[in-house]
Amino acid sequence: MAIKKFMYLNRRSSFGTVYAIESLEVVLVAAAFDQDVSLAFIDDGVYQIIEGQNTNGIGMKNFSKTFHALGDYEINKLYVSAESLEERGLSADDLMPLVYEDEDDNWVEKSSVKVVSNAEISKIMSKQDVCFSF
Amino acid sequence: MAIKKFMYLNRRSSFGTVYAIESLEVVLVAAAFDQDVSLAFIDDGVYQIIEGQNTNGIGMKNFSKTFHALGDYEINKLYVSAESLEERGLSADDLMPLVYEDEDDNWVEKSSVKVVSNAEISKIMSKQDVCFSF
Amino acid sequence: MLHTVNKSSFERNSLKSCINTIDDTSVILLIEDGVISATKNINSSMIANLANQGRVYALQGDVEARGVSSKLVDNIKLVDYTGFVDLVVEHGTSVSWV
Amino acid sequence: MLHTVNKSSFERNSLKSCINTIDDTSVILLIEDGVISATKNINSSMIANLANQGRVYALQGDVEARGVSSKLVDNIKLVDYTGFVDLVVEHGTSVSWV
Amino acid sequence: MKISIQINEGPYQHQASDTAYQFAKAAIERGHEIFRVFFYHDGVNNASRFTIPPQDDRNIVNQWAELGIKNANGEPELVVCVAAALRRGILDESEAIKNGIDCNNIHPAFRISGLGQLIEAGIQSDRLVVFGD
Amino acid sequence: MKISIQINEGPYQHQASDTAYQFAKAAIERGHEIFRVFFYHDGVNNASRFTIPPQDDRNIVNQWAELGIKNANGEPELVVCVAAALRRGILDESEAIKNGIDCNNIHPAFRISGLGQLIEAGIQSDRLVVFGD
Repeated sequence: MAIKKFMYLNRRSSFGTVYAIESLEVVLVAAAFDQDVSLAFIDDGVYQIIEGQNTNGIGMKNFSKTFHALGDYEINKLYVSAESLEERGLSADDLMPLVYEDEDDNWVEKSSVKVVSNAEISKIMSKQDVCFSF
Repeated sequence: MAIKKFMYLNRRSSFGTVYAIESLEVVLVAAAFDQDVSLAFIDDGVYQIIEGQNTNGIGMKNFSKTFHALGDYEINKLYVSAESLEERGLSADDLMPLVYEDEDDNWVEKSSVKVVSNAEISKIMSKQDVCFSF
Repeated sequence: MLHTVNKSSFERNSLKSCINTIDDTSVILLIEDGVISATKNINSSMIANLANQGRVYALQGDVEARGVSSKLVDNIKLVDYTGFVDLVVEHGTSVSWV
Repeated sequence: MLHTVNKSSFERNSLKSCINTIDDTSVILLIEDGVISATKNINSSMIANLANQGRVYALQGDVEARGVSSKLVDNIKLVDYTGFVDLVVEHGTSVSWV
Repeated sequence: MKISIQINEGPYQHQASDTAYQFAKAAIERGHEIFRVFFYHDGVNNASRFTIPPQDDRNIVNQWAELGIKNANGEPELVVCVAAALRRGILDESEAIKNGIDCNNIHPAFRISGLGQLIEAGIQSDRLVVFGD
Repeated sequence: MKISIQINEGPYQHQASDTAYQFAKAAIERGHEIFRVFFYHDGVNNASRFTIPPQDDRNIVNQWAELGIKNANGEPELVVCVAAALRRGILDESEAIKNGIDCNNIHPAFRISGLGQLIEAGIQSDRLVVFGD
């Protein structure tokens, strides 16, 4: 079966709505299907992977740690909008250090997070076969 | 029982979500309770009472006519944000001619719709006992 | 690509984000409350240029439901649900800016 | 009055509408995704002045959940759910900008 | 003080019900009375006894039920709007029978009633707070 | 063409399910195949056989059912995500029994399955269109 390119478009933060966690659940299932998977974080979606989330005060599950598992499933293309970060007073340093081990490069640990311009996200999006939005 | 002042705050248009129709259902029920009722239409809520809605193409119920019934229930304070209309390229002429018969003035037919500034809505809001948002 | 936007540009940022991200060959279809963005209003400049290029569609049933048929920005193309299907077929991958 | 806003100023227009409409004695409580508007960002000027007047509160649990505790606009007052209840009791009629 | 609550969204999809629950719990602990919680729009879905969340997640329906919000007659004051409930498939025994459905799905800590209960909550309470999308 | 649809919102609260239904109907009339409709998030609530809308309103659940979207084996291709469904109280007979609940509420034109069905729809279809809030 031909490999298709799947993009997951994340535009909302994590706890105000269920979309973020249920999107992540799809991504984890998608890993089993050996397709080409990219995640895009734009708008308030960038808050999904901000470092230091703590849900003790709201009685909800803190699933942010699950993003660390993506690298083990070879999901390592997480594109974050530079403009979205900047508008929100955030920088790449505010994001969780999500990594993967590159099997083509002696299992060197590399960052899965790529901060890119909206123009670059546009180019990446143009190459997708399927775009899931939540 | 003391009469309370109830405001219904309508900020969304009619068919994209259920809030508008289910808000109107509350208002009609409220009429039976002899309280002081005001409706505020701001933001996209102004589209709820725009003239000429036609839902034939989307398979949903056109409940806009129900607004005409409000006058019969002595619900005749419909405040519409002038700023919200203007931003949307709309004027008072685009709204449905919603009227009531004034029992204190020889049953003269008067308009229920008052286009007012946000500052005036603010003053009216400040006097409310209860504000329902949908 | 086909990009659908289903919310008003007054209520949400989805149209703005869509426009910031699409490439030069993409088209936009405004549906549901998204058709409010097809009307002449203070946000119209967001789509006027794309509309002039013939790249903005709006779902006719939603336009009529909201009573704004006579208030549209120039060169918006109206489609029915069959036209929506045809756009999906013609333009490859669909992206929903929900 | 107490005005609650539960959405980010980036995603929706509810904070803007709230600020356009409230009177001089009202206070604002940011909850849920509304706390994103309590952070230093390009929209901060919307609330900076009200915050300096001591009229902007944010729900601490929501701030911590979103990892933005260290990024707040000056003079935002943090409250827990008990503080939320106290604000409702003290400030009379509540308006939710949902 | 007497406080009532209106909830416009269902469980899990939006934080509204979670926030309202934390608010109600804090109000009770603070010595206030929750006169009524009125579930409207998709809020009616908070009353389904069929919900089975993952084991490591909160059970929103049970959380509400455990608050035990009742009136002096012992009737639940977690009130679900009947019209909104029927539209969305939340039924008590009487509505199920009336509509020829073999089963109900309302949690016994909730009761179905009319929109008048929301207006009444506004009249009877010192405060009414709305939680929505 | 093979087209699949993902629906993220429940009936009535948002227009998403209405629009998706009109789209699916038009696609079928146009000679395309709806490979699968996947109901996710609150979208699972579209599958409740308990919904009773007012008589003058559309019945969204029945509209979907009447489209009769099935695969070559005659199984429904209106597929409801199991995890999202359990969280929100949409149960088929097997899930009801497994969780000790006396009754199910899924409409027989729908079936419950895993998230893999959504990925598979993306792989097998020429197009996938998402409808949400």
